[in-house]
This record gives sequence, C-alpha cells and structure tokens, in this order.
Amino acid sequence: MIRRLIALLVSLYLGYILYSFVYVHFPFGERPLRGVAAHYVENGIKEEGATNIVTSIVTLYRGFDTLGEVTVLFLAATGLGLILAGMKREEEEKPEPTLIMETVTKHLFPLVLLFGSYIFIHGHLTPGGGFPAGVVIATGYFMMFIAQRSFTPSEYLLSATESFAGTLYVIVGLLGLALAFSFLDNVMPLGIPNRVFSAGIIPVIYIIIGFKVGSEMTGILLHLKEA
Amino acid sequence: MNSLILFMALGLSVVLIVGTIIIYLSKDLLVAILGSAVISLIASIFFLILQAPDVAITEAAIGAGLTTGILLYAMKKTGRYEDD
Amino acid sequence: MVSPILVIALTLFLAFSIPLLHMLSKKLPPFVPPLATLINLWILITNIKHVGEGAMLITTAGLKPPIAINLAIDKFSLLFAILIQVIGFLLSIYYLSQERKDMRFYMLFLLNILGASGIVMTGDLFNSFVFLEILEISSFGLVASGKDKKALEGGFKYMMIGAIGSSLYLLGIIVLYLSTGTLNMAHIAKLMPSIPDSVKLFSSILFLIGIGVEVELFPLNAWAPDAYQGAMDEISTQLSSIISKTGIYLAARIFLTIYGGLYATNIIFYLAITTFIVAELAALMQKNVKRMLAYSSVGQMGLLMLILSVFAKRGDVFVLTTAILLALNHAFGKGLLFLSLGSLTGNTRNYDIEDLKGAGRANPVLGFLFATGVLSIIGMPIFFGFWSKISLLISIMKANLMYLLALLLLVFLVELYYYANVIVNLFKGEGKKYRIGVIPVSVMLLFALSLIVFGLWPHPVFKIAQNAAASLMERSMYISSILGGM
Amino acid sequence: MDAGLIFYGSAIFLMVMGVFIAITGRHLIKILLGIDVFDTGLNLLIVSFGYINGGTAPIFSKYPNIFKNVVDPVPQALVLTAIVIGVAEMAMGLAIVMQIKEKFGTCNIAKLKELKW
Amino acid sequence: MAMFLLLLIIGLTGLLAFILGPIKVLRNIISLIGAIGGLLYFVFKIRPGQAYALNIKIYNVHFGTGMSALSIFFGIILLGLFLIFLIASFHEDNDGAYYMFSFFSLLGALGVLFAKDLISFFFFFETMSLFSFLIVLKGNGETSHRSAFKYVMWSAFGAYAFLLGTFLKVNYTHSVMITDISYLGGNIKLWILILLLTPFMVKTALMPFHLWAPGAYTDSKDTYTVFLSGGLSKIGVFGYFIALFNVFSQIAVLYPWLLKVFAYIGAITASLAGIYAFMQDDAKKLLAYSSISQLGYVAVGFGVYSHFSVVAALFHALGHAVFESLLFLVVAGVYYRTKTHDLRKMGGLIKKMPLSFIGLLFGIIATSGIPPTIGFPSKWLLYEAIILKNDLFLVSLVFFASITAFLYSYKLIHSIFLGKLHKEHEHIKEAPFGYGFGIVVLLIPLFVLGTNPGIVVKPIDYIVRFYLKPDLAYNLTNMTTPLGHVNFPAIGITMTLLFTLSFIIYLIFGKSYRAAQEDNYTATEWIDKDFGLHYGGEFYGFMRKAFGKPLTWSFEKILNACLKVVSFLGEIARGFYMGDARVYLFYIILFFAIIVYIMGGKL
Repeated sequence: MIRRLIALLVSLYLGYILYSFVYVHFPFGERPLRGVAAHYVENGIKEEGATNIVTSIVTLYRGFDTLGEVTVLFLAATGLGLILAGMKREEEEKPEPTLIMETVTKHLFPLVLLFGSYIFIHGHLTPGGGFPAGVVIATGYFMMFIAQRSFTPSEYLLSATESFAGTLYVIVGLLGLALAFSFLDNVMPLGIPNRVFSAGIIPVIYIIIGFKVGSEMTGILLHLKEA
Repeated sequence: MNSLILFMALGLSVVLIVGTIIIYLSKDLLVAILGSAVISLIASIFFLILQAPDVAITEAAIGAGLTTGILLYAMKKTGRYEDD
Repeated sequence: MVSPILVIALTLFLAFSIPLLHMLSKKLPPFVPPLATLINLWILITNIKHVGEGAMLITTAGLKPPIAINLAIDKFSLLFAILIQVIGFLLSIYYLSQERKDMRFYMLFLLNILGASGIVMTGDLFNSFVFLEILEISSFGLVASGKDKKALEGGFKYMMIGAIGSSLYLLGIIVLYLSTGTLNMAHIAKLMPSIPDSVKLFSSILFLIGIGVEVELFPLNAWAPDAYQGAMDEISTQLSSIISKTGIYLAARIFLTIYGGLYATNIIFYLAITTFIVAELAALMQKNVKRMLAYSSVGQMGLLMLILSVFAKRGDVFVLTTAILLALNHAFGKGLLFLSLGSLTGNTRNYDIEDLKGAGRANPVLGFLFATGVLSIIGMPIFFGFWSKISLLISIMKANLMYLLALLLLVFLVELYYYANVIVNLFKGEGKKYRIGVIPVSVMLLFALSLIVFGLWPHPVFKIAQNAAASLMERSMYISSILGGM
Repeated sequence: MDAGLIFYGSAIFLMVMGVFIAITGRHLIKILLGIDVFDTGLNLLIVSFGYINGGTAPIFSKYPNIFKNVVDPVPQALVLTAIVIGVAEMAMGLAIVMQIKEKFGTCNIAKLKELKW
Repeated sequence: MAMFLLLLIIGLTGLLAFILGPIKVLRNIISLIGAIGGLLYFVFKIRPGQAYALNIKIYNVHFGTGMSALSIFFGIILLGLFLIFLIASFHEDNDGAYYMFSFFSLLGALGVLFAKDLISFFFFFETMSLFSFLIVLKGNGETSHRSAFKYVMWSAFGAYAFLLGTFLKVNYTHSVMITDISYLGGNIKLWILILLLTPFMVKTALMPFHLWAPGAYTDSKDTYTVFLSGGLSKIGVFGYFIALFNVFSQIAVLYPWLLKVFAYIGAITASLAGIYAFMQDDAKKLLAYSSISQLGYVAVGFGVYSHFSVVAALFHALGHAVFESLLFLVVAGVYYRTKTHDLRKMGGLIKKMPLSFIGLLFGIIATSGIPPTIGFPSKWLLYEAIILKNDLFLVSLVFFASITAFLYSYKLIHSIFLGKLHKEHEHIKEAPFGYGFGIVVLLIPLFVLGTNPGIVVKPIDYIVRFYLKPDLAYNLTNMTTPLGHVNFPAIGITMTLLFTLSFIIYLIFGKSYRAAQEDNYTATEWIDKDFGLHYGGEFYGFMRKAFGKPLTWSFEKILNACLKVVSFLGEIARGFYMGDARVYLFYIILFFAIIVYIMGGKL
C-alpha cells in the first residue's frame, strides 16, 4: 500500500513541477506565431497549394516524418503478425449475429468506405487526412468482422495492397528526387487552391496513405481476430 | 474562447478525471477499456476546442475507434478479470 | 553523386517489397536484407569524399533546412552509418544460414537498420524521434520474436520502459520547439543562447531521461539486462552492436552539438560512473553467462557516456577519438561474444556457466572466437581493445581525474575476474561438441579478424576516428554548413 | 479561472494518472492502458501548447482572404504522428501480452519474474 | 631496426609453428630454427645503446625502444633457456597452439627488455602474461584451470597497478619515457614507485604476491615450467632494476626505509618459502617454493642497495636461471619416465637414471650455494654486502633461509634417487635425449661460472657501476671486497677434494652394510617383498608438527575476505535489477523527481 502512495506522491510532484514550469514559460495562448510556423502560415498555400496548412506540413514540409510514420504502422502490422504467428487458435463459439445486425452492417459498410475515401480524397481541403481515413475504413471492416457470420477478407490481398501502397509512396518520393533533386518534392502542378485537383502530390500521397493505413489496420484486426 | 466553451471544457475535464479514476480502480478490464475510450473521446473534443480539427478526427478515429477495438480483441484472448 | 537519402528510401522500398517478393517465391526474403545493406554500404562509401568540412546538407521537399526536414551527414555520422551497415550486413549473412524464418522477421530486421541509419543521418529533431520510435518498436519486436518465456518477458519490459522514455524525449523536443520556433538541430543549436536558462535545464533533463533509457544510464537501464538476456543471440548482438551505438550517436549529437556539452553533462558524468560500477559488480555475481555479457555491455555503455561527459568537461579531439574507438571495439567485440555464445551452447538457450564447462575445448574454433571477443573487450595487447582502453585511460589522465582513473582500474580488475572465470571454465573439462554451419563461423571470423588486425595495426582506425571526432567537435562548422549563413 | 488551467491541468493530470496506473497496475493490459492514457495526456499537452488566443484552425477554406490569427499548425502536425506511433506501440504491446498470456498462463506482471538479478 | 627483426622472427616462427601444428616433425624443426636463429641474431646483431624510436603516433607518444646492457644480459638468459625448454618439449605431446603461445610469451618478454617507454613496456608485459596464462591453462593437471585463473588475476593486478603508476607519472612529468622522477615534490613519487614495483614483485613472487606461483609452476607443462620459472621471473628482476635505478635513482637518499623494508620482505620470502618447500610431497611444488625462495635473495640484494649487493642480486638471478631450470628439467625427465611428481611414489632411481641424478646433485649443490657451483659467488657476495651494512638481523634471516635451502634440496634428491627402487620402476630407462642435452648444457655454466665468475661479473659491474660507486675489485677468478678476498677456483678445488676424500673414507671404513628388506625390525608387521620401506614420504614430518600451526595461516585468507566484500557489493548491485518492470518504471520517475528536486532552484 505504501508503495502505491509513494508512487502517487512522486508522480503528483512531477505533475506539479511540469505544470509550474509550463505555466511560467509557456502561458496558455500567449505565444506569438513565430519561426517556422509563421512561414508555413504565410506562404503555405503559395508553396504547396493546399488550403489545409496542417496537411501541407504533414505531407510535404515534414513529408519525411510521415514516411517514417507510415513505416511505424507497417512495422506494427508486421511485428504483430510475427509475434502472433505461433498462437494456438482455441475454437470458442461466436455468438450468432441477429438479423438486424447483419442487414444493417451489410448496407452500412459501403457507406463507411465511401466516407473514409471522402476523407482522404479531400485531405488537403478539409481536416483529417490519410490516417483517420484509413482507420475509418478499418473500423468499417471491424464492424463487418463483428457483425457478419463469416466475413474474412483475404490476408493475401491485404498485405499485397499494403506493400504495394508502401512502394508507391517511396516511388513518389523518389520521383521528387529524380525531377527536383530533393526527396518528396512537390513536383506536380499546384492548381487552384480549394479545388479537389490541386496542391500537387498531397492528394496523391493521402490516397496512398489511405489505402495503406486501411489495409494495415484491417490486417492488424484480422490477425487479432484469428490469433 | 468564450466562457460557454470554457465552462463546457471544465465539465469535460471533470469527466476526464473520473474516467482515469475508474480505469485505476476497476478490476473488470472491460470497464477500464471503455474508460480509456471515453478519455480518448473527450481528448478529441478538447482538440476541437483548441482549434485542431485534423488532430480531433485522427484522435477520434484512432483513439476511440481502433485502440478500443484492439484492446477488446486482446481482452477476449487474455481473460476479462484481473486475476491476482 | 548518389544522394545518401537513398539509403533510407531504398531500405524502405525493399522492406515494403518483401511481402510482394514473398508471394513470388518463399526463398527470396532472406536475401533482401544482405542486398539492402550492401547497397547502402556502397552508397555511403561513394559519399565519403563528398563530406568535406562540416556537414553535408541533403534537403527534402525541395526547401532549405529550417523550413523542411534535412539530412545532415558529417564524418561522425558517416562513420556510425557505415558501422551500422557493416554490422547489419554481417548479421544478415548470419541469418542466411539459419533455417527459413518467418518473412516478417527480415522485414523487422531491415526496419531496425532503417531506424538506426535514419537517426544517424537526420538533421531534424522530431525526425530523430520518429526514427527512434522505429528503432525501439522494431528492436522490442525482434526481442519478443524469440517467442519463448524469456524473450517475451524481455520484450515487454523493453517496450514499457522504451515507451515512457521516448515520450519524455518527445516532450523535450516540444519544449525546445516552443522556445526556439524550429525543429532543425543546427538551427536550435544556433538559437540556443537566446533560450532562457531554466528552459534549457528542464529540456536537457527530459533529453537526459529520453536518451538515458536508450543509452542505458544507471537508473534507467533496468530493462537492458533482461532484454539482452531474453533475446535470441543474434538479436542481442544487434542490440549491443547497432542499437546501443545509435544511442551513443544521439547522445553525442544532442548533448554536444545542440547543448554544446553544458547542461546535463555533469549529471551524466556521475551517472555514467555509477552505471559502470553497478553493472560490473552485478556481472560479477552472475551464474548465467548471457546475463553476465548483458551487464558487461551495460557497463561498457556507461564507460562510453563517461568519455562523452569527460569530453564535455575538458574537451579535446583525443578524448572524442577514444569514445569512437571504444564504440567500435564494443560493437565488434560484444557482437562476437553474443554470436559465439549462441553457437557454443548449441542454440539450446541454456547459458549456465556449469553447462559451458569444456565447451571451448570441445569446439576449438568457437572457443578461439569467444576468447578473442573476451580478450578484446578486456583490453589485452594483441587485440583492438588494448588501444581503446589505453586511450580511455590517457584521456582520463589528460583531464587529470586521477581518482577516477584508479577507480576505473579497480573495476577493470573486477571485470577481468568474471571474464577470466568464463574463459577458464570454457577451456577445462569435457564439453559437448556442436555442429555449426560454415556461414556463421565465417561471420564470426570476420568479427574476430577485424579485432586482431586492427589490434596489431591500429593506425588507420585511429586516423578515421580522429577525423570523425574533429568534425563532431566543430559545433559552429556544423551549424554554418547546414544553415548556410541563415 | 483562465483557460490554461483546464487544458494544461487536465493534460498533465492525464499524464500523471497514466504513469501512476502503469506503475501500480497488476494486469498487463492495465499497464498498457496506463501508457495509452499517458500518451493521450502528452498529445493533449502538446496541442494545447500550440493554441494561440483568438486563433482559428489553420485551414483557409475561404481561399482568397487569408487571415493571420491562426493557431500554430506545427504541434498539430507533430501530434498527428505521435498518435499514430502511440497506437503502433499499443498494437505491438498487446501482441506481446497475448503471447505472454499463452506462454505464462497469467497476465499478472508479478509472475513475470524469469529474468531477474 | 634489429630489435624489430628479432621480434618478427620469433613472432613468425610462432605463427608457423601453429599453422604446421599437426605435422610434428616439420613444426619442431621450424621452431628449433626460429629459436636458434633468434639466439644467434640476438648475440651478434644486438649491441647495447642502440636506440630505435618507433613512433606510432597513437597518442603523440613515441615508443622509444632502446637497448641497455642489462637487456642484453637478460635477453641472453631468456633466449638460452627458451632453446633448452624447446628441445626438451619435443618429447611431450604438444599441439601447435602450445608452441605459438610459448613463442609469443618469449616475444612479450623480449619486448619488455627493449621497451624504453612505459606504455610499450606495459604492452609487452601484458602480452607475456597473457600468453603464459594461456599455456598454464593448457596444462595437464586437473587444478590447472584454478591456478591459471589465479595467475591471470595476479598478473592483471600487477599490470593495472603498473598502469596506474605510469599514468600518475605521465600526469606529473608529462613524459611517458622511463625517466627519473626523484625530482618530483611530495611523496607522490613514493606512490609511483610502489605502483611501478608491484607487477615485478608479483612476477618474482615476493611473499604477499606469491599465491599464484606454486599453482602456476606445478600445473603448467613440465618443460614450460623451466622457461616460466627460469626465464619469465627474470623479467621481474629486470623490472626491479628499472624501477629502483632508472625511474627512481635517488631512492637511497630519499626513502632508505623503503629499501630496508624491501630487503626484509625478500628475506622473509626466502625463509618462509624455504619452509613451505620442504613441507611439500610433490616434487614440482617443492621446486616452485624453492624458486620463490631463491628469488627472495635477489630481492634482498636489491634491498641492500650497495654496489656489489646489486651485482650479487643480478648474479644470483643468473644462477637461479641456471640451477632452477636444471632442477625443473630433471624433475621433468623423471616425470617423463615415471609419470608422477609425488615424492612418495619415487625412490632408488639412481640406478636407472644416473645422468639425471648427477644433474640433480649439482643442481641442489648450486641451490644451497656450495663453492664449486654458480650458487656460491652470489651468496658469498650477498653475505659480504649485508655484513658491510652491519644489519645483523637480516644476515641471520638470510642465513636461516639458506639452511632451509639445504633441507629441501636434500629431501628432493633423497626421495627421488636414493632409497629403494619401486617395483614398477624396474624397467625405466634414462631420461630421453632432450632432457639429457638440457642437463648437460646447464651443467657447463654451473661449473664454469661457479669457478670463474669474472666472466659474468664484468658486464654486470659495467651496468651497475653507472648507478652506484663501485667498491668491488675483481678479475676472472677472484674477488676482493672491503671485508675479504676469495679465490673461487681454489675454494672449488678444495671443496671437491674434501668431498671425494670423505666419500672414499666412507667407502672403505663405512660401517654400513646392505641389509635385505626382511632383515629388519618391523614390530611384528609382516612386510612382503615389494612393499617399499622407503623413507620418502613424511621426510620432515617432525618439522611439520613443529612449524605446522603458524604455516596453515596464509595470505589466502586476506584475499577471500576482500572477495567477500566485493561479492557483497555485487549482491547490492544485483538487487537493483529485481525483475518487475513496474519497479523499473518507478526508478525512472523517481530519478526524474530527484534530478528536478536537485536542480529545483533554477527551474
């Protein structure tokens, strides 16, 4: 019991220190827009053409991070598959899904997919980009896993789309290197802001990320379901 | 930040605190997982208040949706209650 | 000239393509890692002549540094990048000899190499956080891929500590971003004087913990012995040779280039000494040889951090050259030890000292390899370890910390005690004979040969290390070459 | 009470409680939950750092008129990555937990004592 | 350049011996050529004073390696002994690695002789102890791994003390060369000297540091013990000279008490080791302790620190190399034939191995320092030097030590060669050629240098004259010191005459007659024919009862005490990693809190 108390006290003390430090040095909301952020806001649209500044930062200015991030997800999917490879599958019975569940999910599923693809297509205009879109698609599949009696997408196809999308992403990056001597450069025409076909390679990247994250997360859920 | 939103944020932060205490106390993992889903949801709302829509959608989708899904699957495999 | 960013792009491309290749034919994936590391090695070597004074700037997204992410490769990072690729190549050859593993294992291994070379080359702070995450997740994944009780437990502990450690590292980055406005290492280093003192101190403490976990400093390294012991032998080799060296690079880059060796370094000085002493004393009590090697490598990491902090207190090129010599010796020596230990126990993962009795006599080649590793780590004359130990003692003497020198020699005696105990047990009595393939032995022989050849003629290594150390020392040169008079 | 207290306070409270749960949790999944709460708290703290009074979301949907009082977009971009990394870690952690349950038979971390001393 | 060529020759022969390991004949020939080539090259090509600066710019320090006359003196001893060891070792079945290690240990030893700066001194010193450790590890005894472990630990202890001394010296004098430090202020120079002396005290097995020696000598291969005890211990003596003369020449002026302590340690080592020696029932252990006790004299010689006491010490070192290796060689030959070292199992071998008997006879005569042999001049000079210093207690201690020398030598020759021949030894032949050759070769200097020591005293005096005022007049055959004059051949001849005369009288008038085994009062115990009533075993049983009690206390106890302390610390260190990941996390949080609390002021 005392150990829990000490742990609580110490973490509270740390919380207090962090709060007092943050309160003193970075008062809430008073920080002016400076340095790199100011540059992004002022000429974000001119350089990258996307109205959603955060998206232009995520995909282009700091595109290398997103490449790393996609790798992290890919890593999680493969790691999960590797570690769960040897699990014994005990066959416990799955509760019989009711009729309502089955029919509703059957009709809802395409809508969810549509909504997911809407998000990543309009990534550079409206909030939300490739990642939430992919996850939305995955939750669609997740819904189908739970509700449908037997609905298992072929793992073969999932890992194929996943690696294909990954290689495509790297190729887009290399394209930038080949044409403009700098990896992940925005080589496509920027078009008129606020249009769907604008902001150079941002929509291309988000579409790729959407597919990749979607197939990865579904893969993860599939492995967990079958582990 | 007008005061109405602030007041709502205060209410949500109280729910937040209750949520974490529930996670800490509950022996039943299902309750704990749902508690963490609630926390993610509230965090997503906070992100909205803080004018960060992108992050809000991502947090909602990943935090509330996917993490809870994964955790539930894992809980299915490893037993629902904490065995001492 | 071939832009080094291809190292990361190609490794990633090949990692993504492994599942596709797997669909073509089952036997393809094991050949991807050696191919990838070989290409990377070739790219890096062709770039050696391009890295002149200061750092070579490679931009991404077509924009100048503080705006976009950039790679900053100076001689110091090039040396570590080449070291990572060389050991990665040797290990991937080692994996070829093992029976067909799950293709995902090769993907994880390749991504681990990617994470390590990413950290070593990046010039952006948040980018190093992302690559650090890749490195940590793939390494605790690899540790847990052993799938037996010990591996899973080691993996879980590494994951828990690593998660919290990297989150604090992220908080440190954010604090620096808020006070300087940029995420680029060189730019932050330039703006460092403008940051208030307490912010510098708090962020350096955050970094101390974030990197301390990775570099196994005293209170933060509790995960290390379990992870090393739990993992399979090749994975512990990877942990000790690649991953911990990347941690050292990161510590050097952040504490010396960004902070200019001021804030956290005297805490690190005392921490490093405690790490070294605690680890060596704990190793003394071990009956399990693998855990003993784990503690010994934690101790060596403590020594490396000690040298970095000594440089920060009284900096001169020679001290940093020692740090690089120690890192190289530990990478090759400890890697050889873990690999040969695996084959000596015939991959039965039972590393008790009693069961190892006479194993060196029974299979002499492995006994020779293990003995070379031990003698080089201890610092015996014929081996490379001698030069790194002597230069370690000289640099401490130059900083005239005489009591520290005496203490270190005492602890070296303790280290010799438990290593000699292992060597002596290895070569006495009747042991079991194990059949080992040609490839693993040739990989280990390469490790051993490099130790002996560089032990007899250390001159070339010393010159390379001196160049790399010189480039790390010139902080202002690094900043101006990256920002180009911004 | 000013806005900072709510956001900074709740973020730091989440971090503190997250660490506390991770330290005192007996069940492995409880510990992973603690780490997840800690990450959420950290992300909330980072985004609340980025907030600027009177600023709106950094999305110029009505293109021609670009307005300057915008919230700092960079922390948001960083948090996007941090959330995804958090979930990746969580997935791997759970995979290990499931294997531990199968191999050790229990999820109580006190029983995970194969590697000590 | 000559010095590197020599080291290259020896190194290459070592490697070749290893590569040709399986083909015994070829390997032996190659190693023989290498050893002889090395010896000849050394004798003709190496001249004193040749200085070579090989500057490996590792630490902007250059390894100046030069030759002093002393290094030539010891170099010849080393190479000569190595040749004898090599020839004898062909009879044992050794693999290629054994020869490689022995060549490399020789390389290390020669390197130490040539080193002019402390780091290359350490480099070669470490090489020597590493490869001799590997050879002791390959030894045949079942306890050889324990003694190898002790050997490496003790030599590492010495080496690290040396390293600490070196770096203290470099820190104060900013030069890594072996230069004088007596001008330094304060007693830092005392510390540096003691630290620099430790490895050499370990190497010559002075009392507190001798625990490794008996084990290492007995458990390494018999022939290698010849080189280990005869040759490598000389590096310790060389080290004494370097430490007490080159590094700290004003020691007699500044710290005379240290020299007195050093002399007394030497004397105590000589006597205590002597007592241990005659307690032993294993021939090699007996010789091991005898070697330690003889080296004790050398330490006494250095401790007295007058001109001809140092000459006596160096001469005794040479003598020790000759008669100690002779004794080990004979015991090796006996072991080769009878496959045992145990004195109780031997006896009456005089009829079967006459040459070995003669070898051992003159060996023990030399050990006890009786005139015609090489042992006498150095002992005589030593006594003269001590008496001149009128330190009577030291004289009596050294005198007591030489009594013990006589006791254990007689036990050795009696148990092995005299007495009744055991049944199983009836058929054995004389020791093979290798051992015989070695014995004969060693007997030559035993007598030649015994009767006219001038040959060797001239070079030694030339070396020591440079540092201490010479007060010893000598020519080829006799010496005069302030106390007295001696003519060695004369004394030699009179001693042999007396000896033969008494032997003849014994033969003619001796009352002894040869009694059969049964014609004996055996207190009604029936002794059958082949029970060897040979008084070999409890030879000095009554001595053990008299001295037994104090001797059981040994330095081992101090060692175990400090080992217990270290392992207690290890327990605490180990306790930190208790296995529960939550506690590890708590460590991080606690550490964060403590650091912030300490730095709190500035936050």
